[in-house]
Amino acid sequence: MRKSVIKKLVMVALLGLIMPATGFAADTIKIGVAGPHTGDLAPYGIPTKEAAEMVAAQVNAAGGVLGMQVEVLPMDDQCKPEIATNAATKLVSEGVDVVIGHVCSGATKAAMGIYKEAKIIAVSPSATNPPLTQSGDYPNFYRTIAPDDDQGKLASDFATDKLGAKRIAILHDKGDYGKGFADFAKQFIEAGGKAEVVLFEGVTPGAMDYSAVVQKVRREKADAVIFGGYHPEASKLVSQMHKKRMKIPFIGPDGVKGNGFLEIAGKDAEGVYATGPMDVSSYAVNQKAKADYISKYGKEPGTFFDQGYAAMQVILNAIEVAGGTEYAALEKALKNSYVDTAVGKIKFDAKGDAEGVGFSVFQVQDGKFVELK
Amino acid sequence: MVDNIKRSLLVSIWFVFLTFPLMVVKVNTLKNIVEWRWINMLWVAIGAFVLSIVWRWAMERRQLKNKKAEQGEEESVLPGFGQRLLEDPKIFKPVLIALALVTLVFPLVVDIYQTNIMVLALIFVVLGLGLNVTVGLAGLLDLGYVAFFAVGAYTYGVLNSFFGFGFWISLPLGGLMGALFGIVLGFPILRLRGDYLAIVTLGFGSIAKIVIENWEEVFNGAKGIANIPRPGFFGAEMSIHTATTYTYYLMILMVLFAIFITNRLKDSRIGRAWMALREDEIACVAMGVDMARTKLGAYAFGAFWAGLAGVIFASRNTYINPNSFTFMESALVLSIVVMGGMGSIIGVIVAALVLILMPEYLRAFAEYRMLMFGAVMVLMMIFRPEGLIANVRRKYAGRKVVTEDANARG
Amino acid sequence: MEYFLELSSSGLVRGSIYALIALGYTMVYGIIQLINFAHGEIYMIGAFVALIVSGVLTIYGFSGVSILILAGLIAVIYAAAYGYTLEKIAYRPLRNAPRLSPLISAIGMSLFLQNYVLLAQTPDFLRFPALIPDFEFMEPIAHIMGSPELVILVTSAVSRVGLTVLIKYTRIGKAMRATQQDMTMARLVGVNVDNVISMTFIIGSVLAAIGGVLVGSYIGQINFYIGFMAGVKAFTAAVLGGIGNIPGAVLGALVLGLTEAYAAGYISSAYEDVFAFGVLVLILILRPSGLLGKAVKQKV
Amino acid sequence: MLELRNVDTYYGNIQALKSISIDINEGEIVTLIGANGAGKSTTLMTICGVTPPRNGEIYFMGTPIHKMATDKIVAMGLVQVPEGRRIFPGMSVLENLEMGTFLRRDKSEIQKDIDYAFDLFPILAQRRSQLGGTLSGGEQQMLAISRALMARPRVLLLDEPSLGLAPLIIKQIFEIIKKINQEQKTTVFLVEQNANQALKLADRGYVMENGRITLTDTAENLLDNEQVKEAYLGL
Repeated sequence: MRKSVIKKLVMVALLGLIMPATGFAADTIKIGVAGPHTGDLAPYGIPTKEAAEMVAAQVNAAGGVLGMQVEVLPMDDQCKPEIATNAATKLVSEGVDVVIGHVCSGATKAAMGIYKEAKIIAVSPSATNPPLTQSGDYPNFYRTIAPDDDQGKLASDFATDKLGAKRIAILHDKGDYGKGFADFAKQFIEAGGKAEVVLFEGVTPGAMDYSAVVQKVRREKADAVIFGGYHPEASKLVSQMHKKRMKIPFIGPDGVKGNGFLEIAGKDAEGVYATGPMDVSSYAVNQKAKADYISKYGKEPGTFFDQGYAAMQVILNAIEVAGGTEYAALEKALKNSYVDTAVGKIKFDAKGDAEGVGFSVFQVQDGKFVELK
Repeated sequence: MVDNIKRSLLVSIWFVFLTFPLMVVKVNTLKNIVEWRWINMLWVAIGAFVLSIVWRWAMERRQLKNKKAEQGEEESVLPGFGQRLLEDPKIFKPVLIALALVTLVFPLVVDIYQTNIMVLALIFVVLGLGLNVTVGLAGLLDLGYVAFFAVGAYTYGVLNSFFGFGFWISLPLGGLMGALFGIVLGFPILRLRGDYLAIVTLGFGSIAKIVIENWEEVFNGAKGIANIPRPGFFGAEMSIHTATTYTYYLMILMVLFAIFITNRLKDSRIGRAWMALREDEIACVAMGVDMARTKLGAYAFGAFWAGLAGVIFASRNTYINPNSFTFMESALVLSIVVMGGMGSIIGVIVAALVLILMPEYLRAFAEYRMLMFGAVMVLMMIFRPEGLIANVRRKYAGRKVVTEDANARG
Repeated sequence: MEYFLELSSSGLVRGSIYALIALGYTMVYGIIQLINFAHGEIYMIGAFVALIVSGVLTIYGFSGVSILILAGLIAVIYAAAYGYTLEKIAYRPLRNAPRLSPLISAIGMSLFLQNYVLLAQTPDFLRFPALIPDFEFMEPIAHIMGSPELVILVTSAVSRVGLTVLIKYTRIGKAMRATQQDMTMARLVGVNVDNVISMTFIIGSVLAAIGGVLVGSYIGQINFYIGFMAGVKAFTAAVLGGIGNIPGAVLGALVLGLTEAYAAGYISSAYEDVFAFGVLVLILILRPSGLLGKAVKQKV
Repeated sequence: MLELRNVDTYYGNIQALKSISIDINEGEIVTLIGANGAGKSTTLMTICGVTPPRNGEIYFMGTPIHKMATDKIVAMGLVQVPEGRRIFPGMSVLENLEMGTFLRRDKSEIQKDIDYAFDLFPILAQRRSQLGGTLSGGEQQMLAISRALMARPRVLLLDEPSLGLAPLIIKQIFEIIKKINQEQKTTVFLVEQNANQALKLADRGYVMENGRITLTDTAENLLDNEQVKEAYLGL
């Protein structure tokens, strides 16, 4: 019994080797959009999906790209590696030409190998983990957002140079994004030698409150807090710092800089700093994208909307420039032609990071994030 | 009939009331307007009305069935397809052969996606079979089973990234590590019973995740461990497609192996001790069964399979992070065991395939999938508590449980 | 010393909320030996209803305390209705089923309710208005304990006293105790056990909803997922104190809250859950039936 | 007054009662004797609706009660003192008595009845605030009977009141039962293994074997019946 199975196995292995690569459908351009669309992380994935669908609808109404209609295939990965590989193989077997995603860095890492082998380019709106581009493991990976190390450096420089902080508490949400950012901030502060990291600690997302850790920040006499994580935890922290009558500056990453934070933190948001992609709200493309979204959904777009929108734009542009969806041509197009997108005028460098996307520091003033020059 | 409609109308009104604030009202704090979604109210009203009628009809049927079962008429009325399938060799053999054939050619006729999710489903089959030992046979409710799964996955991940261990060395090590942790975690909770056990194991599950998350030096924390190699085949270079197909056959072998072992064990000395433990712990100890060893054995054995499955899981994803090891996964595996029919091997397999594959094929309903998943769990318990495919021995065991319960209350 | 006080205050606040939820677990468990996994979801729904009601009222020009009272009241009514319906649908048909069936049903219901709220409302976090006003007199010690914390402690304590009175002296309370001690005998003295069980779910849900409204107002944000972790913790608290035992649940909740606060404050907040569950394991090893639980009589 | 007609009761698929018929008239003391496991307790639980019959009818004062919920049956005046007393262990003696009045609303009368119970069993008055679980077996039996009396039963169903008690206490309890029957005009249905005592107390008796009623007669005749003597009286 077992022998024959092994024999068959070998046969199968051989068969698999000579099987042809996935075929392409010619009449439409299929773009997979992978990210968390259900579950508790859905708020980070759905705006990108909505952005991609909006762009596709507009492009299709205008006749499509190269005369072909654009089809968006949303695929849920719940930010879990095992579901992400399912989603990735599903997209591959449905013959997508390009993928927008994934949203979480972890899910992205799990999925990239599959795209790499299928020679599919993936453009993530939000996976900021540096090794994704810097390790060289994922040559088919691009992102319309800058990596965490840029941000960590900016945040720590801002805290030490502009705010003059000497004792800095760094908190994070233990997630790959938040922890990554916090790690870089710590590294740069320690390297800079201008300030001391007096507290470096993770908080548990979903914990009932953070008052104990806030008290700890007070005890360490920190004069600034740098937080790595997303806006729900950030607003919880800020609001509890206010409740405990603490008035030290709070600096968050781009996961904080968004309307979600302003809405949830309300009055407590006032004065909070956040690093984030440079202010592009004066860009016509960005303004139009937002206006379109608001007229369609009746609310402000969510996190990573701009980046998702931009990812869709660079992809469609590259397809147009390359005259098709052939891998090498697309790669060349992505790396060589500047595109006007919702996050500014960008093209990609050799590693896949976007050039032209940079970070600035923002501060909440009168209920709005204002870029500090 | 009129009465039925009247009552359904009342139910419908009740649900309209119940869902009103959440379904109809939506406050937009940004624009300071209230969105009244009256149409939802209509849907709720209609839905609740129809469901109420169906519900009552199903309840009546259930009662009728129970009554018949009580009177011992079950056999004559409904031997059950599952039952026949297991007992009648005329049906059993061809079905088995057909099944074997489908299993063998499956990855050759479908695309990589299907194979890939089937591998995941098979991993959960093994997990289900493992937990089936702990919960189904020995009756030890474990809500933190995923911890052992994580132990397996991280054994491979860590050994590979630090020492370059390959899949084939890590596989048994992962299983052993799982079993080891099963024993270690089993010790403090030997004395606990029932629901206490549930909450403590749930705690262990969470602790495992937190430790992985925070112990960066070893587990790489939330960043996870990337570039884990897929299973090798004498050093042959394989494309993902081939590797997936290969993993698929590997999983089939493993499932067969798990079935073989658990089946043998079920009829062994220790297997009977487990079942005795499940039925009545005190009597069991009085009969001279070493409770500590038996319980630890059940834990270790269940955890062993979780460890093995974890190694394959890591190699399939090539990347692991703590997100894959949450309470949801524990609940999922437990649902597989319970829905499959406690103690029933075929039931567990079917349930694992249904529960893992259903969400994949219902991607169209992605948004509603978890909602339906929850509803199915409730409905299954109410209308088909014996699981999808009842254990062959279950007829006897089931009654035993009922009367015992009656005694305990009465 | 001040730091210790600060942590104690934060632990007590947390513990008070856990206590409100844990009471529901422990009462239900005491009567029908069921871990009502969906109980955390009732807490979440209570918070959501309060949020929606206060949103609507704000838009229609109500203000201040009137919103707090109305929103709280409606939230409590709805939570009670959900608790009642939950029992009728998911647990009553399983009254005589093997132990695991209602547990699975409860896990299913928990998933269902989470996703129901997610779909009916939103997966995003929502801002919960600060319904509790700031009192002047708390200002000097606001860094240790502010007004919302005080209100939480007081409300939780008052609710607990109310529950104790209800259970000790009212007809329904006596019926509940009788049912818990001997269900068949309770029926034989004329207690309608079905009603008592429904009532238990209703009372537990009311307490959970009070907790939900308080937490929402204190933390300032809610989403559909807040019930799960709170529920697990509250259940841990109930087991810690000896499940089925009402004073035990309160004690367990306070112990758990303080443990978490001290662990976060003196060791690391990244590991606070490890300590929470660690204390549970430790206590169960030393006292397998919880802090105040009586040794379980085993029927042979 | 209470009438069982061809009642079948099942536990799962095990038939515990096999077409039994029993009649009890107002004011009588009727006893049901039989060996362990004959189905005596099941008969009482079936009457009270705890284990409802699958077939057959039960009438109480002309009303069919075999489909009623237990609390409704109790409200009609059928009150049981179950096997093993089943005192609420976490409640005081007084609270246990108050549980007996659960369905009554007449506050002033309740106090009188509680005093009457303390009259019957003075020891209970002494123990009034002690927890039920801490009482001795005899005290528990007294409390159980008193608790049942609190509901002002029309028919008092007693399940093995003598079980596990010292002979002196058994005697005392049986005297009280007689007293209740005479003073309160309460009909009594007494289930007993202790056939000798029971038949001496009762007006009529039924003999139960393996879920069937095998014999019925006046208590005197049954005491003289050879079969009964041999099987249940140990003579």
